[in-house]
Amino acid sequence: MQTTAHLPADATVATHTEGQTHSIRLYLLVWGWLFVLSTCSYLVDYFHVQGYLRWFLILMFMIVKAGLIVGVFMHMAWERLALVYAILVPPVAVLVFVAIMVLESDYTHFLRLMFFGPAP
Amino acid sequence: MAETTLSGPRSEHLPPDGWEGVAADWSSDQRAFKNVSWGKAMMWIFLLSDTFVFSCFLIGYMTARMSTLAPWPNPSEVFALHIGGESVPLILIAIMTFILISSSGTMAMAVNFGYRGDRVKTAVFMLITAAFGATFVGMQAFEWTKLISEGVRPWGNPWGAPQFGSSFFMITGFHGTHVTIGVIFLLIIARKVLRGDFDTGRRGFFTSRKGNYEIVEIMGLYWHFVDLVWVFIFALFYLW
Amino acid sequence: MAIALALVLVVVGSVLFHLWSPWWMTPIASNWRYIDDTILITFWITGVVFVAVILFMAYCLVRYRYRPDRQAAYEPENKKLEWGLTIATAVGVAAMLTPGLFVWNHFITVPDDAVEVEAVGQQWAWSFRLPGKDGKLGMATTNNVSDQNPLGLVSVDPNAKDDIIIQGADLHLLEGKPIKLLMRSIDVIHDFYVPEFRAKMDIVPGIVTHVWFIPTRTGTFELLCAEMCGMGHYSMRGQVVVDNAKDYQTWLDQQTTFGSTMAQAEHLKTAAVGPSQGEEHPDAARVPR
Amino acid sequence: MADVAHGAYEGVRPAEVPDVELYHPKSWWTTYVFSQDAKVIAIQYALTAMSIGLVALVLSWLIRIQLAFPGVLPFIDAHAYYQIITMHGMIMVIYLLTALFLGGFGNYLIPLMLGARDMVFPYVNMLSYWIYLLAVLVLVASFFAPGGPTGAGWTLYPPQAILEGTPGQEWGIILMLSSLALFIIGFTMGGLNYVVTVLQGRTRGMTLMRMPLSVWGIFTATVMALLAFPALFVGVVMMMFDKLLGTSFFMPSIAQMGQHLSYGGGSPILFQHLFWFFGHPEVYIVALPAFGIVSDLISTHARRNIFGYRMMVWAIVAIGALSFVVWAHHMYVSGMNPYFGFFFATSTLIIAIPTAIKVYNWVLTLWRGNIHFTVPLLFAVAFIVTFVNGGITGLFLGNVVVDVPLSDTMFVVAHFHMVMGVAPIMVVFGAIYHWYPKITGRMYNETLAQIHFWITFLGAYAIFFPMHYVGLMGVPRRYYELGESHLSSSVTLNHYITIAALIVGAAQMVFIFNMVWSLFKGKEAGGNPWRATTLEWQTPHTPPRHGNWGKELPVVYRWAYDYSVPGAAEDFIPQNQPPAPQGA
Ligand code: HEA
Ligand code: HEA
Ligand code: CUA
Ligand SMILES: [Cu+2]
Repeated sequence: MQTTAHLPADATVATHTEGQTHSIRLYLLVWGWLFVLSTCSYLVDYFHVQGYLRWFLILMFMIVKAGLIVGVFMHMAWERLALVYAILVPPVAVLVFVAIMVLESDYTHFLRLMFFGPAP
Repeated sequence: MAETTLSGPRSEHLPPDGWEGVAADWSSDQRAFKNVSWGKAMMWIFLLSDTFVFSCFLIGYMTARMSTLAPWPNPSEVFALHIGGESVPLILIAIMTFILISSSGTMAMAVNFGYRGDRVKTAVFMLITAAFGATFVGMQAFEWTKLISEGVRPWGNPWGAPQFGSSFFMITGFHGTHVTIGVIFLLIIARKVLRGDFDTGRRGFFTSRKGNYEIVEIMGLYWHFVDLVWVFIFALFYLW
Repeated sequence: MAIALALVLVVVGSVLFHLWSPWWMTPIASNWRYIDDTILITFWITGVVFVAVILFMAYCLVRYRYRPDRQAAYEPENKKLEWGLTIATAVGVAAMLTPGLFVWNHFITVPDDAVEVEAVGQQWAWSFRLPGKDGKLGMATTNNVSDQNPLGLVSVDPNAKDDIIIQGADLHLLEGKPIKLLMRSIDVIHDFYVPEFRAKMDIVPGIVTHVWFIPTRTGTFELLCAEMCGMGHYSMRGQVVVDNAKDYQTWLDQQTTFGSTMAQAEHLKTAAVGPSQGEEHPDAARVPR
Repeated sequence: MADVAHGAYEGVRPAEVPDVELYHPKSWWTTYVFSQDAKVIAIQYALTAMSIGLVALVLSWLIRIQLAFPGVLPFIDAHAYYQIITMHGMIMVIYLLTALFLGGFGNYLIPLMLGARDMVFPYVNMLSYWIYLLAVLVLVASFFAPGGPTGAGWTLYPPQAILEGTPGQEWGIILMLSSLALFIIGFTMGGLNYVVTVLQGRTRGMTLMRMPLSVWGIFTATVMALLAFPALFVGVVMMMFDKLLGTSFFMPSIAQMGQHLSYGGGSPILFQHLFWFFGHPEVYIVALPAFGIVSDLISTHARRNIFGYRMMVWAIVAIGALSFVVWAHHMYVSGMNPYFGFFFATSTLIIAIPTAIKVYNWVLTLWRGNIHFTVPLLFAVAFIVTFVNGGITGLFLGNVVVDVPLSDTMFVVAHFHMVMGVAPIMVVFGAIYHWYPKITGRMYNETLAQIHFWITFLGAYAIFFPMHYVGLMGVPRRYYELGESHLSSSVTLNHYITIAALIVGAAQMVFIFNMVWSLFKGKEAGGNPWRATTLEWQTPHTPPRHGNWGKELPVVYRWAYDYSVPGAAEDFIPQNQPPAPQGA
């Protein structure tokens, strides 16, 4: 899919002057953070943190990591909002789907416990 | 109708970003994403679609896990390795995670050097990324063999809900496929870079169009996405 | 021109057909008259709109047909008109939805005095189970299904002993008594549908679904399977008989309980099911053998 | 009104002549077969879709004959019947309508209407078609596979779909799933193209709010498809595993025909959610392009600007967005969590509002117009009638309690045929007649077209309006035969329906003949026979050549609906006509 021939080279370069030429340090920094966060979420499991705290930590680390990757590595932080919204809004539909399926699974589980659960 | 005709901004000074920026961009002519090339836009939208694919896989897994009465095998034990006598939980997965993250880092470097027009460095970093990717797939393969040898099958396993094996093989399998495809393309593009296609403006094989270093960034988008997916799998499958 | 005429014909024809054709809902036999009412409300609102929209279009087609000397009006938009129509429509929607949701709430809240009756679907036949004297249905799971125990009851469950099992025969219900119909399938998805009762619900393997209603008139009603379940789908019929108290008793007395059938089975030393089958965890993982 | 698009963004010129030259066809093969020209790909898509559509049409006759006169065709037993309805439904929805609207009209209209030379990635675009063709071939192959095609119903509900007792559970279902997977992959390639072309490939002055509604409809539908098909894809993959690997995603423990199957713990309802999360957007995917195209047909032939353009655009977008949160209205009686009923009934009926707005604006466009009764306009009117009729029956089904007695009866079948099987098909025909002169350079035969219209419109209405009442009585759908039943009185009604269906079906042959005949004998149409404003009618050549526009791309100065502008010389002003010196 190499395709941007029709774009005058200057346009392309101009395009990315903001996006691309920030220092390597930033990458190393983010890289480091991702390591730290991954380690943290690993430790959550290692020390058998349980219950809501576990969920909170795991999801938090997950979101932050995702944010870093999308924001910095994928340069979304430097894209114009028009693109940012176009990409970030549709997944709301997925969230609805997830919410519904959580309720649905609970209901199924409830029915199964009630009717097929441990016999009296 | 006059109100529907906002004029496109000039290339030199794009309109201010923020809400009015969004409005201006979307209502301008020719393109909605002002400084985004066709290839990049396409990759972004493809990734959006792919997001839905992986989301649905994870939703399926979640539903199976939440609605079964059978006990769900505890990942942190299932994926533990015996190192020097005592077993370390999830260790292999942790290492895989670090490897994939590193590959993302190197990929970012590659992109960066690409735009500095540094042919060799770009190619080298892409090859390193590919190497990391290959390692990841290798370890995934090891993981699979380990589980299979312990009697985990897509249709059942010794410890509980059969959906455990099903979801595991399906989700990691699909992710692994994405990684593999990524590796292949990394190699192809690295070769092009090294050969200097993008400096000499050599024509592509099929499309016969010229490429430029931006393809490296597009490749990067894909690769980082693969990493992103793993972040979710790691949290939702292994740590739940 | 011709098209305008055609539209008028379509409208008139549709209305006449609606009013005079003999094909209409079957006479209701349950407490769900509310559902019929909601249908009628919807018919009225939507019918009026349909007629209005089409006739207005017909008028436009005649009134504004091509004339060389005329020029169409140039009017990109008309905020007032557009918003007015939008709001009118919203009102129409609300008028249909609100009663609907109330009835739905009624539909999903089962009264406490409802008696539980079980309907079991399998390719392609119906079986039923009544709670028996103790008024409780015993546990049953697909894993226990066998020739002696076609509905897969859990024999260790005391409640199961006196359950009454009806196979290959009609289900009898007592007139005027609220029924909570529990539905279980041992193979694929089916759907319990008696047009006269209006109520309908899928029967999904792996869970137990339910629906409730009060039979309001005696008679024999056809039970149809309304969810695609394979080649015999269309032939998966049954009968539901609504009796008055007397007939119901006489029918009830002729039925045999699960306990007695099991006893015979034991006696014949062919008991295939026992407490030993881990049937407490029907859903537990089973590595195929 | 008009406004010069000043300060266009220099950095972004759409593909210029040299770029197009790169993949300019050089041989017969690259001109007609492996062409990368969107227009050729469009025609390939359309012809393939219609051919397979004809198969589905013939299948529908068999369905009708069986329902009205059970057993007159000895080769239709229950086994065959279920295979017939399944293939009929699946082909019509996916392989005919989706492919025809997006792959066919999308490819042809998007670049032309936006003043682009082609899709942004012609090569990928070409691949898209060939993969689609492969998908169709796999589908056709299942007809000849041992055991025949699958008979699980187009909704493919497990467990039934992959078990004994359902026709085609040996090979049919596997081929069906593979074909769907292929279709999705192929479609994604095309879809990305359409979306990016609309977003990034427009000509100077072409703002989103100046795009013809056809493009808006196709664009929104494509975006929806890109987000909805993944759910189907995942469902397909999981079911494939359940079938081939013995996993239990959708399979609880089952005792079938006296033996225990080695499944356990899965949830059949999960598949239904996945399927309908795709399925409902899908039905709008085949509706929105129709909405868009019909708007242009009405506006052009009524010589009047489309009424409330911006409202129309927002309605399309709103419908597209909303349709991702209504899917479970197909599952009211599926045994899902009953409280969902409240949420989904509400969201479902809310969709009726933007849809209603569109209907009103179509009618209001005719109002105070100057209407030419051309065949495209007639079909547009037919669309409105059938769509309103089908739409309001949708409101019955959307209102959860009302759906309880009607679900899975012929009422549902009548609903979706009226709204999907007839209305959009009317638009398909209208559109084909409308653009035929541009595509071929020749005019169709008016008389034949009129015959085709009258039979198809009145006939199709006569088929499906009475069918609602069959459902109202309580006759379930997917019934091979009603047999002895207290609902038997519906049989007489079925006779009429079937006769109507056969007549309508026959009328389609007139259409096909007309298309072929006019191709050679039709009279020259000229560049802009309808005196339309949109860009595709302003091309230097008819039919347009590769690259669409000669050396210079058109520049757009106004919206797509400048018909009967007061004081203008003509009763239409093309989008690319510069405003008169001191403002028109
Ligand atoms: C093009 C395809 C298409 C379209 C546009 C629609 C539109 C709608 N559909 Fe339909 N539907 C299908 C295709 C479509 N449907 C298919 C294929 C199935 C069956 C799948 C299967 O099971 O095999 C189905 C099934 C189906 C069901 C499930 C039935 C069941 O299985 O039990 C439901 C339930 O809510 C439903 C509802 C609706 C609603 C509310 C709309 C609304 O969008 C309609 C909105 C339109 C109008 C309302 C008319 C115009 C408005 C006016 C004229 C203004 C006046 C209106 C008011 C006063 C409110 N549809
Ligand atoms: C776009 C979708 C579409 C279309 C056009 C049709 C067209 C027709 N359908 Fe179909 N049908 C479905 C989608 C469609 N159907 C679906 C999804 C199902 C559900 C399957 C299931 O239950 O699993 C179904 C099921 C179904 C049933 C129910 C079977 C059952 O449940 O027992 C019946 C019964 O009468 C029927 C009849 C017809 C008839 C008589 C026609 C037509 O004859 C109507 C009259 C003809 C036209 C309006 C012209 C059509 C034109 C074309 C198709 C273009 C072909 C190409 C060229 C002409 C070049 N269909
Ligand atoms: Cu049982 Cu259909
Ligand atoms: Cu729907």
